[in-house]
Order: sequence, then structure tokens, then C-alpha cells
Amino acid sequence: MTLSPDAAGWQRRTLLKAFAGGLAGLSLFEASMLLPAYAADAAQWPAEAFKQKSEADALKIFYGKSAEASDKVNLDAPEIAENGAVVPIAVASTLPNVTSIALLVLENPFTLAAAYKIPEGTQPAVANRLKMAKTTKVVAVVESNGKLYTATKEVKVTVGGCGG
Amino acid sequence: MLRKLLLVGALALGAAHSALAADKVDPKAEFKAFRDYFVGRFPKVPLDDFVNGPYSMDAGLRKQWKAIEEFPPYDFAVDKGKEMFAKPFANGKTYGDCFPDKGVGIRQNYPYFDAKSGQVITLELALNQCREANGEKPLDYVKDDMAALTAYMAFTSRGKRFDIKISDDPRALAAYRKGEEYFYTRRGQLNFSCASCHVQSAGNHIRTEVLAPALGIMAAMPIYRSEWGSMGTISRRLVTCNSQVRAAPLKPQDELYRDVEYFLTYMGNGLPVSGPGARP
Amino acid sequence: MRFALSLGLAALAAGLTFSALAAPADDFKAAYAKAEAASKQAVALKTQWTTTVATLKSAQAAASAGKYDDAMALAKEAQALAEASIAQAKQQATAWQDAVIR
Amino acid sequence: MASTIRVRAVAGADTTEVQSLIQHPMDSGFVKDSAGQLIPPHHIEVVQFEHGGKTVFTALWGPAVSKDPYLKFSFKGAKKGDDLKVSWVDNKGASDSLVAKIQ
Repeated sequence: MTLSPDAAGWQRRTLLKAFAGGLAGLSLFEASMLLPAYAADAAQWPAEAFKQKSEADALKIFYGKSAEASDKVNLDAPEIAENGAVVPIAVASTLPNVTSIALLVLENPFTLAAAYKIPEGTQPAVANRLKMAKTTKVVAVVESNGKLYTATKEVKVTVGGCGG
Repeated sequence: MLRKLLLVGALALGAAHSALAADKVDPKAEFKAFRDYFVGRFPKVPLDDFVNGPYSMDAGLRKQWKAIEEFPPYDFAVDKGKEMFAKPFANGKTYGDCFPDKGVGIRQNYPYFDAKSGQVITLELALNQCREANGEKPLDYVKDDMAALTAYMAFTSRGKRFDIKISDDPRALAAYRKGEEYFYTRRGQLNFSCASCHVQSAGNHIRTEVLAPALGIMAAMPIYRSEWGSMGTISRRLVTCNSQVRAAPLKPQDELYRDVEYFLTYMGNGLPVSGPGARP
Repeated sequence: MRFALSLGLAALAAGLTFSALAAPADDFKAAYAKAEAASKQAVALKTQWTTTVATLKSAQAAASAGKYDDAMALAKEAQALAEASIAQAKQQATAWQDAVIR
Repeated sequence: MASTIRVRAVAGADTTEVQSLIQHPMDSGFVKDSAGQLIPPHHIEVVQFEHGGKTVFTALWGPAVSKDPYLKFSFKGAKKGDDLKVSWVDNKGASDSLVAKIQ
């Protein structure tokens, strides 16, 4: 967002904030009423996969198979990270029947950074922000029709995301 | 004894020097020269864009910033500040009661020179003065609650243009001059001044960081820095600037810090408030 | 210095009595006091360096650990740092004006 | 206290774009505190988004996701005024949830 000479943008944002504020008041009540029905289930967290230290092992444990590079996986990552603590990363794909997207940061202590389940009706695209300890290859993995496809990009990091 | 003599001598020297300098202070001319310098050096940067600091100078950084601004991490601070503003003190008064327009949309007028107390009043100082006047304990100046309050106040002032006044009061001129002196004085073992980084080296890279230009540098405050993983106030920024050049920082809101804020914000007059900001 | 050293050696030969150790401790104290005085002056001039503070601290720590050679060297370094910072402030008292954008 | 969850969900012609920001330290387990002690890992493990009784998006996160994590995705089949339910749980068992109205 730039500055507010763009009055419409400003107004939209202010409204959004007011809206978010209103919701915040509701949330506790709503939470106590509805929590059991839709609480995120920790049991589905793949602990073993998040412990792996290489691309091959992470893919093997998480998916049980290996992957091939594809130009239908689009990985948007900065060439030079402004700060390794917060690196915006986006993945999108034109592949059919995508069921999941995973992000691997190869030089991090643990390779698998995040994984997303994409049910039918949800677009095969996600944006998030990741930590990177040092200059590293980032691999986006897209699961399409049961097969894995990847795109890889190097991100230069000189201010690491794992320092003090 | 010798030490005392040296000290007195040095202080006298300093005093004589600023008195001498104060005679020829011309803030208006200096303001014009300051702005012309940056506009001349970065002809492709639109004037109002200087308030976006390093992001006005580097396309790669700007793209990451835009992504972060889609849902900026300072949102939490703005909301917290808003809540704090709404919540009365024990005596029933609120922060709003201490400020013109209930504290909404006034960031661009700070800091100002207060003729009554003869000193520069920054927004951070005014907030703690407000608390103390209402029987509350002052807040830590560098982060958390103070950052939340100033984030909210800046947010309600976005787009308003800075309008810092240096009156003809010789004390205001002296404060301006002291701030200017602080800005240009080299210090710390690295022998850097504020200007070494933010004037002479503005736009250059230190590792992957791009040094922000001094023009408009106060407009984005307070900031969420990824490096800190949290919000920081102007006080925090000045303290870290000092320690980065290995100079022992002054106390937050030390008179000199307030003077340098006065000088620098005046140099950015006419530029829009962009705070709270997100920075690497 | 050489005198202190030979005294130290003599003490070593004599089997390291407590009073023999007092000499390096006193030397250190004197050196530290000088460094501290310079450091205080730097603070008063608002020109203190963080490295001066850190070096003074290391000097104290070395002395507490009985490493007087290290402690002496650190105290002297701290004094040199403090004096350099004061010299910097004096030089900058007028030099800053050359940097002003005009 | 305000919720730890911020959501903006905007219905477009075909899909609804969802952006969220969650207040969480996301400690990696590799960073030391000021006393030199390692800060133990503390991170969100699962974030779930539901619409119309169906999970539309699930995030599985390790400690390499940034502090105050951000997400953006889009899904089909929602309209303005619908509820979007968001919930998270972290490795210490803490959790939060929120119902947002799609705009």
C-alpha cells in the first residue's frame, strides 16, 4: 500500500479495520460456542516430515515419492531477501487437479517450511512469508494428479532469519 | 582536578561554539538546500516517495515491501494503540484529552517547540507527559505500548503533510541548531555521523540493506523492523543508530535526541505522514 | 614495568605469597582508575563509545580472575579508546559544519 | 483482548480472496535470548479455513514460517456475507479461532 493520495484505498482500509475490530469483539464468544466444530486439528501435523534435512528425505517422508521440475509451477521469490526473517514467497500453478503445495528451504536446519492442502474448488496458489537462515535454494512443490512437480529459485540472504 | 578543568574547558568551548553558530541559523535556507540535495541526487524518485525510505531506491526491495504491506505486521500495533486510546485512565480521562483534535490526525505537527517549557516536545514525550499528568506511570519509550500509541496516531494522520515550525524564538533556533549539530557530528568508534549514512551514503547498500535517505526519514515512524521482529519508536531508532556505530546511546528522549528529531522532521516538511512503516 | 616483572618473578621464586601479588593488583587499580576517569569524561561530553564500556568491563573481569597481565592491557586499551573518543568530540565540535548541506 | 487473527476475505466474480495475519512468535528453536539461552520452538502447526461446513484450506507450518505469519489464497463458491471460519493450533496446544464475514 502506498500513501493516501489514493483516498479510496485509505477509506477501504479504514473500513476494513473497523470491520476487523468489530469481529474481534465477537471472537471469544463465537470461539467458545463453535470451537469444537471447526478447531484446527493438530493431529494432522506431519511431525516427521518437518524434521527432515534434505529435499529428497522431506519429499519421501511427506509424500512418499520424488518430484520432477516443471515450468507449470510458478515460484515468486525475491532474488535478494531484504531480511531473512521475513521473505515473501508466492507459488501458483497451471497444473490440473492440484491437491497440495509445499515449500522447502534447502539451507534451513529443517528443509520443509510449510505445506498447504488444496481441496477441490480452491485455487492452486498461495502466498506466505518464510524465514531463511542464509542464501538458499527455495523449492516449490505442487502435487497434481498424484504426481509431484517443482520449481526452484535461489534467494540471496545476508541478514539471516535465524540470528538474534 | 585536571579532569575537572578539562571538562569545564570543553563545555565552555561547546557553549561558546553553539552561541556563535546560533547567530547565523537560517532554517528556511537550509531546508531548501537539504531538499534540493536529495531531489537532485535521486531525480527519478517522486518527492512524496522519499517517505518510503529504502523502498524508494530499490525495485527488488520495493516488491517485497508491497507484499508485506498487503497485510502489514504493524496492524496489530495500530489496533492496540486504538484500544489504548479508547480506554480511560484511572481518573476517567483519556489520551485524547491531552491532545488537539482528540489526538486524531495530528502526527504531522510533532515535534514542536514549546515556548512555555523552552524545549522540544515530541509525540513520545507528550504521550508520557499526558500519562503523568493523569497519575499514570510513564511508558518505556522504545517499543510495545509507546510504539502502539504512536502507530495509531500516525495511522490516523496518514497523508497529512508535515508542518513543523521553527519560530523566531532564539531558544527554538538553538534547539534546531543543536539537532543539526547532532545530525552532522561524527561519533562512535566507527566515526560515523547520522549524515554519513543517511546523506552521503543514502541509497547505498550495506550488505542487502539500502540506507534510507534522511529526507522524510521521520515520516514512517514508528516502524516494524523485520530485524527486530517488533515495532520500534523514534527513540528506538536513534538508540540503535548510535549503537550501530559503536557510540554509547543517550537516554531515550534525551534533549539532544529530541533536538535531532526536531531538525530532521523540519527538513521533511511538506512530505506526507506514512507511518507506521514496515522496514527490513 | 620491568621492575614489576622482576618483582613478580622473585615472588614466584619465593613461592607466591599474598603480599607479592598485591603489586600487580595495585598497578591494575591505578591503570583502571585512569581509564575510568577518561571514560567518565567521555560520558560527560556525550561522546562515549560502546567499546570503551565493554573493554573496561573485560579489564575488571580479567583482574577478578587474577589475570593481571591481560587486565593491565585491557585497562590501557580502554583508556586509549576513551581518549580517542574525547579527541573525536573535540575535533567534531567545529568540523561538523563542513558536512552540512548548503 | 483482541483476537490473534486478522482476516480479510473479499468475494470477487469467480473466487473469494482470503488474506490472514496471525499474531504468533513462531520461535524457531534456533534463536538465543539475551541471556544466551536457546528459546524453545513455539510455532503454529495447523491453520484451517472453513466455509459452508467444508475445509477450503489447510496450512501445515514448521518453525521456518515467519513471525506473525501471513497467508493468501483463493477459493470458489462463496459469496459476500458468508461466514469464513479460521482456527489455528500451535505446538504447545494453544489455539484461537475467529469467524469472519466475507465482503
